[in-house]
Amino acid sequence: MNIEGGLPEKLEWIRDSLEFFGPELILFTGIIIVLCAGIIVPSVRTGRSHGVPLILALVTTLLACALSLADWNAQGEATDLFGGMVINDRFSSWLKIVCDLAGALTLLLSLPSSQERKHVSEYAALVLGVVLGAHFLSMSVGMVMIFLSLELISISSYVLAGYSFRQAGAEGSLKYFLFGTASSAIMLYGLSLLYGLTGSGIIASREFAEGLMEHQSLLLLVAGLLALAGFLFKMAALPMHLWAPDVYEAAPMPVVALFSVVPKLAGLAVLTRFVLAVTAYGQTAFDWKAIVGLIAILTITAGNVAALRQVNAKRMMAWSSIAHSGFLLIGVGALTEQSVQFMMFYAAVYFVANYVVFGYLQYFESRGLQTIPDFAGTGRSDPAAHTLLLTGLISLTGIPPTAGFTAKLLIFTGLYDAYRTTNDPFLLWILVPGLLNTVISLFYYLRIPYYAFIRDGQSTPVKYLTWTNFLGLVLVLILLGLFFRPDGLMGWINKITFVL
Amino acid sequence: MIPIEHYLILSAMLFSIGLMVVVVKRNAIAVLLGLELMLNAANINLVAFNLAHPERLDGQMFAVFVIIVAACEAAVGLAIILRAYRLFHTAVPDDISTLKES
Amino acid sequence: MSPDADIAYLIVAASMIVLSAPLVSGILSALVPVRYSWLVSLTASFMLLIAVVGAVLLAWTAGLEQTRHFSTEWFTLGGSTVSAGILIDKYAVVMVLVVTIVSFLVHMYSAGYMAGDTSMRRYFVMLGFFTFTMLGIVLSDNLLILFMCWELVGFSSYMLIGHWMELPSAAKASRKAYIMNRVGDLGFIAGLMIVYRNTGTFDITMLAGHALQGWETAAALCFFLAITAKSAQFPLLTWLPDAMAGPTPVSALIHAATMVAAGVFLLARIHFLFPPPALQVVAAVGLATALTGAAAALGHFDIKRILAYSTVSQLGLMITALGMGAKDAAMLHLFTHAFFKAGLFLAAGAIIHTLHQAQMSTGETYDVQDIRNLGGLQRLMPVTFGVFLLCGASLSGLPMFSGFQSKEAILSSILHGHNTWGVMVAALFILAAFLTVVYTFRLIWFVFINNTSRPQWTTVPEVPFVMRFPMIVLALASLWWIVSPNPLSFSGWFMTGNAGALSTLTSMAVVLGALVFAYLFFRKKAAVPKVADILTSTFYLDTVFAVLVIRPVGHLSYLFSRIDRKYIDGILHGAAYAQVTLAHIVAWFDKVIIDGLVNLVARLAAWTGALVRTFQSGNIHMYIFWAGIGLVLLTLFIVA
Amino acid sequence: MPDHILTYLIFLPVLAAFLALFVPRDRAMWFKVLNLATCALQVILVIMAVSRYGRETGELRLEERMEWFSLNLGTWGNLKAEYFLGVDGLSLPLIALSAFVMLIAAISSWTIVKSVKGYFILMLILNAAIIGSFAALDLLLFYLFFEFMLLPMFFLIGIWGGSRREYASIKFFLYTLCGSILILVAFIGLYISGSAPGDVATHTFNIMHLRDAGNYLPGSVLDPSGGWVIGGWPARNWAFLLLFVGFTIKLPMVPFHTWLPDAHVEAPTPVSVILAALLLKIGGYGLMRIAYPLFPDAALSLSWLVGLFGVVSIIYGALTAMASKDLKRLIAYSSVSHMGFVLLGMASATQEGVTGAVYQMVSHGVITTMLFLIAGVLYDRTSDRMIGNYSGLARIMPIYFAVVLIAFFASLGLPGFSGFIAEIMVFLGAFRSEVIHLSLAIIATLGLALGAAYYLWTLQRMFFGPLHVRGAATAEQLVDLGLREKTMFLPLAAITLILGIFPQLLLRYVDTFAVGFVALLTGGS
Amino acid sequence: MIYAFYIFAFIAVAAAAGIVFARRLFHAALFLLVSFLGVAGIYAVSFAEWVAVTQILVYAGGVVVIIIFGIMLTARIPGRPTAVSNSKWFAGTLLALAAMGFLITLFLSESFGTATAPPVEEGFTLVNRFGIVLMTDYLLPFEVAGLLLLITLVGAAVLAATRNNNPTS
Repeated sequence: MNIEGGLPEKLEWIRDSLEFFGPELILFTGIIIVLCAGIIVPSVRTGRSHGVPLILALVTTLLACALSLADWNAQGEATDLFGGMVINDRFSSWLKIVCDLAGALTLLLSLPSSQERKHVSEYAALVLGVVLGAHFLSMSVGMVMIFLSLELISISSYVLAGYSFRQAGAEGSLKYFLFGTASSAIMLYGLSLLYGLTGSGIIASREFAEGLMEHQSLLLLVAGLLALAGFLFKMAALPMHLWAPDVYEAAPMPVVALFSVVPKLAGLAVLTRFVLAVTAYGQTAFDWKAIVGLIAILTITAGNVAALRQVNAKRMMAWSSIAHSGFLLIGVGALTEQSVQFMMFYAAVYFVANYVVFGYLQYFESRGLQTIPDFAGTGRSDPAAHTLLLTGLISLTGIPPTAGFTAKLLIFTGLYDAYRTTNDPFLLWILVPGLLNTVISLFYYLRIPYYAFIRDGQSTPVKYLTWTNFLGLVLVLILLGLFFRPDGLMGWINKITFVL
Repeated sequence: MIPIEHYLILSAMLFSIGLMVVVVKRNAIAVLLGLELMLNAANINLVAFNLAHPERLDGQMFAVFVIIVAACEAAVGLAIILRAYRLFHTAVPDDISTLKES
Repeated sequence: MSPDADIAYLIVAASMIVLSAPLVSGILSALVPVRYSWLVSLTASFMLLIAVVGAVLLAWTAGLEQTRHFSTEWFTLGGSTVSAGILIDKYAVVMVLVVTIVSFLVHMYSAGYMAGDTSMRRYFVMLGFFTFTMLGIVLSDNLLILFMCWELVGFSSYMLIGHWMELPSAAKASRKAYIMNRVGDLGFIAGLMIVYRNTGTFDITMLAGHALQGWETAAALCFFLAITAKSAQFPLLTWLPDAMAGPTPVSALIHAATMVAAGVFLLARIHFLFPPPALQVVAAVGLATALTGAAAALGHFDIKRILAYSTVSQLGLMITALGMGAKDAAMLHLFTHAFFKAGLFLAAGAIIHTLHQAQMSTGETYDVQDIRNLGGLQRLMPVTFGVFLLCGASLSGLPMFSGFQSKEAILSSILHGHNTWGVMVAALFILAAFLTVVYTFRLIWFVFINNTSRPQWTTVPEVPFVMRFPMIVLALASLWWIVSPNPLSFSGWFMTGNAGALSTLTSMAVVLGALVFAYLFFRKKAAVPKVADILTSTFYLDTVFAVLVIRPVGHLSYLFSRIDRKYIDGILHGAAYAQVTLAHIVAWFDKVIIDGLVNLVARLAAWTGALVRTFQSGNIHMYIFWAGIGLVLLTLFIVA
Repeated sequence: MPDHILTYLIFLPVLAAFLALFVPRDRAMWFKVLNLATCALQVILVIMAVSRYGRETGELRLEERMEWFSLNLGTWGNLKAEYFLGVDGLSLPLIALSAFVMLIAAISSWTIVKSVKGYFILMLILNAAIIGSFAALDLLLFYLFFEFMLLPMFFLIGIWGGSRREYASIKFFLYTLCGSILILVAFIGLYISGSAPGDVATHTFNIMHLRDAGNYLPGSVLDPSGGWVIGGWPARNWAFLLLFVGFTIKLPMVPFHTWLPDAHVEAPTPVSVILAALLLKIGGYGLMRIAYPLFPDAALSLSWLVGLFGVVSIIYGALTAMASKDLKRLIAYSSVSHMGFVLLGMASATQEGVTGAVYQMVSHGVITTMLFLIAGVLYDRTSDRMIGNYSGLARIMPIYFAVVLIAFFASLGLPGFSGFIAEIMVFLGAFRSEVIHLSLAIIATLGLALGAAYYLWTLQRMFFGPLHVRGAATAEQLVDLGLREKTMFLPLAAITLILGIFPQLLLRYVDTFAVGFVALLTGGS
Repeated sequence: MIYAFYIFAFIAVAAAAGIVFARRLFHAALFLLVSFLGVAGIYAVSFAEWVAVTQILVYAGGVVVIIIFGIMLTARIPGRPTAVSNSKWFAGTLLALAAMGFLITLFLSESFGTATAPPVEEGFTLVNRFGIVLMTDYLLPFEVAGLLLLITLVGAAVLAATRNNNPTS
């Protein structure tokens, strides 16, 4: 092969690729700026104007979001960049938008509690790091990129998990680190085997698919599962979910909110691409959809039943987020174009509802309510906050009149539709317990309102017009609006033409 | 040339040993050692497979990046372990389990 | 307009008066304020008087010859419409007369009897309401409305039996009566449904045309179940004696004259629905009831119970007649029976009332209804005695009394067929008549003649006029002339035909013989010294009678009363207990099994949750270990 | 306001609830008056609606229809949901009943003291949800209102309930949510296989469209002509079964009824009134509006099952009522028994039966309101509902006794009260129906005797006999009805009486509906 | 050369096994170092000089040193044994044997291509080619790796810099 031969056009497409990297570049510069702000501005170091880095990071995420939006509108079809290392399509743009908004909300949530937090600028930088890693991960199809961006997210998360500088935080990040490294090693092993089997480091490439065609063996299955393990770890899905409860319990609330959305969605994106790749246009010997479906249903069930008896609110939400990653996986299990679109819708709704809940959990935590029994009787004194929280929880459950219902309806519709087209009874077997799980989930979701409203307890009245209530109200209105008029958002999502 | 299967068997051994170390050793640093072993096993795979597909250097590239990442992980991991050690006066995760199902 | 048309107007108007007057009386009594509750008796009696006038007008205009039918649309079901209307024929007219007159008299009597009762208003409300619904039964042309009124009379009888709520006996009796009737009503409903299923209509006049293909006997027996309950036929008769816990005028009106006769009336009205086999069942039941009732009446000592049993047996006779197809005769007996039995009850009520007063003055307590405590009242209460005597005579069917004529009518029409079945029935019928005479005589003997008089009874007064007047009217109404001018023949304004001399003579002989026997027997039993020696001459006769008749009858009566008390009630109670226990079992099932399943599901979920959470040991090594194991298991599962 | 009368009916309470948000929480009287005014206004609106409706029609009136949203499902058409309201002979009486009962409940809520604001806001929301679910003709809209009832009810029982309120509320919620999930599954299947007339691409929730078999995609899951077969059984039967179970949990039907007694016993009086009088009706309404018309074939082939469960409910409910010691629990079980008649009438698939079923729903709505108010009266006085603790009350509370008499005898189907008409019609239908066996009807008649038994026994134990009061209560507490209570009872008694004597007043509306219903069933088979 | 492979392989595995059985943590780290070197040797004999060099530099020179620092820091506290105790032998061996047997059987059942040396044009060494590929095809991963290092730096700094005045709070 001739090396100089390829060189000019390689430089050519590198230059072309760069213009699709607006959001990522913004985030990168954001990280630098925030760090420099932390170093240069003395008042940040002394902790007096702690808000500054957060505001800067917030602006950065919003800019990134705007840019992602821009190239959402710009490009219609998928374009692969950097020699196919990454793909930029509407699928990834959508996830980028959601992740940016999630990052922004996280920073917003961390504003009130930032004064008792040290190293605010590093904190902001790490949050941006997570978001940036999510950006890369949602785009990447090259194994190297997958691995690197996954590690980018992981390493930032390890540090963030311990950001409440307490014993619990240290323990959480330690566990997170050990588990995460192990799972990434496992994934790496799987990826290496896949590379060996196909001879291509890019899962979207043609020779990857051909290589799969040649080796439809058990080893391929094992390799795929090992690789899958890493993604499942990011999504906190079975069997790689074990870290989630402990870490969630340990981490500060905004970080937990971030964990429950951004790495999950990024992992979901890469998992979707991966499953689509290994199914190799449906010619594979193994029913990867069924595997994902199985994992999904196990995850849903495990998450829901385990959440039933939780005492700590954060821990309960951890299990709930596990269950929800199961619901998201259903979209992958069906793996039709609609189902992926519905999955995106679900992701958006889940993101909003989750932030409502975590926002209020932080609000109540600041008032000293840690465990669920602490909430007893607080609903009487603070009905506004609790009603908004209740709406968020109901949306997570999936009951009208909240968008959660629409999202679940659509997810199951997608499944049903897949069942209709590919007459695969397995999908039906996912459908039924999936629906039953909704009932189970209601129990723990309603426990906080139950304690707050029905159980008696002493509580002091508080004023309604708070910053949190305003934020919550906005998000709740979004949830309600998405129930009453989902067609706007859905029509938008319909533009996602999902190909590798 | 050495058949690729031999590389693979070697990597499998290292991987399993690493896994064993991870599970068996109580000290966090020892666990870290095991993890490093597992990463190495993956690297061996990559390099070996690159022999099978020699026209591009993907495998070796990948291996290099893995090494870098491994270094990063080691750094952060040790930092974390040291924090935990400072707070708990032990580096044995089993003694550090305040977070568990109530 | 044609004369027929305005006759029709008159008839409808009259029947409207008849129907509305009692209802108005009930409503008025409800509206009267508590302080003026004495007003109630006046208004109520007055409205009933109007009703009587209306009834007379109705009888005069409608006459007995042709049947008239007026109906209007009530509601529509899909295509078909359910109509409501009045059907007036001979029986309806007769019943209207009976009901209004007796009801009026009882109202009047109650004015005295219930004076000073705290809940007098409720009493009169219910009395008026009862009369209204009873007239509804009589006049309605439509089985559905008839059934509605049928249940409503049950309701008002429930309220009136339980009028004295403080008495547990009253409460129990009322509930028992209502539930037994309800059981009968199930039969009625079933019958209704069968009729509707096959004909699609409730209108009695239209039913005559249709045929219930294959369902005749079933429908007939269903209806007959209802009749059995309402008219206290065997075996559903035990509620009637208990119902005597209610005020005596109520017993007179409802449980002697009218309501219990409703069954007989219904049977006469839908007689055409009854095929021969069903009719034989009817006759058999009727006879059984007649004998049981009569024998039981012989065994009892409570005056009202005895009368109640006699009512039962008389109703049995009517049913028997209907079973033998003698509609007119049965209705005639109903007509006569209403008057003399009401008279008997009112007289008994008078005695009870008076003696209660006496007890209040002297403050001693004994059961005034127990005939063994009574005796020698004929001097103290001559009017009552006279009334009792006349009505009793009519009941036992002495010649010159209406009872004689109606029974003779029945007997003759039973024998009309000249077949063995008829003869058998007739024989038993005669036995029943015989027993009737005996217990009636016994009753009168014990209450009035047999002298165990107490000293303080010299103060016992005769009842006031307002109570005396109805008794006298009823006594006169139990004479022959209300049936026909000829004291020995039943063919009069109501029905024609003449009994064979044979039947007339037999009945006469039976009655008189029974009378003589009873006299001799009870005279001795009463141990009146100065007649003892006369008895010695007929000693053997006495013993023979005693051995051959009295003892068996005594035992039989005892046995029958035992059967009533123990077995039939026992069965009912047993059923009730069984029901309640079943209910408890069901409740337990409810609590344990069904809730249990739900809780089981919950526990299952909790258990799985615990299982999942056991992996959360907080131990990172184990996390990694389990993750690895999980992956391996997943692989194995997929491969396998 | 020519044609939006239903919208006004539904959203008036919502508006009121919104206003109530801004009333300071210590102004108890304001909330009560607001609620009362809202309900009164609704009654007026209902009267207007009835007058608009006219009498002669069988089909929908007062329709309001606009597109809600339509989602693009990519290659697979798009999903269309409508804001579609309308009333016919079935829903009009029920809406009228709802408005009326809500008014009564508003009066009866006067005694609420605990956190009044939340209570009345929840009541108003519940009100809107109930009327909405009676008026909605779009499956998704219906489901929205249907679910919307759960949470207010949950909190109304859970916060203002009695001693075991937590258990009761959770149980209620569990049951009804399971039911609604089953219903949801069927709905998904329906809109997946149904389509708007004309364009196949549009998947609709419109009940009226899903009614006729022509609108189903050929070969789709629930296609009436050649739908799928799952587990050796037509998918349509499965779907019908799902709907059946889902709605009969609400009805409630044995064996899905055990939430009812607990919920009733624990709930405060107005809430249990609404629960019994209206929420149970939504189960029957759902069966008649959705399950039967959309699956006539399955309904006919399974009507033996429906009838069987109906009869079982009748007998079982009556027996259990007989065994229960708590007055309110007894009444609750009597509801189970009475709603069994609705099932039986429906199952008979005859003119009489269907009419009777609807009639029974309305009349039970009125009568059970009286019954629960009666239990509430006693509970307000002495906070003790044990039957065994009372005796001879008739002497000291004569008016109360009169009311109890009316209510009990109306409930056990005494002629002259609405219950009698309903039950007799159900029996007429059951006896002449071809689809269910005669024996069912005959067994069902036993229910009447049992009903008489437990009511009369209760009367005898509580009101007859010598007066004494056991337990915590004292005879001094037992004062007779006050003016407010009389004003609650009077209209109720009047209505059951009027409906019992002049059934045509209601049949005028129900009859035409029943004609169409039966035609749909028998035509659909 | 073939023997070299097996020798190195033996060294790597033996050293790895040594880690398992090492009593003291410090020895384990040294075993790791040996194992790394063995692996590096394997790279060297299979046409991956660059990787081998990186391995030696980064792992042997970097990681192991860090780890040993870590061991020192955690061992320095008096009264605490530096001996590393083992637990869950059964679980560990079970998992390890399961994984090993599984993988090896699978590997033996599968056929991979034959190993061939990567082609090199004249005038270029493998390292040149490596560099060019790194700067063109792998430009993005290269940058991301830099970013990763930055983040690591920040994170490690944060973790190291915080002195906790009150551990329990």
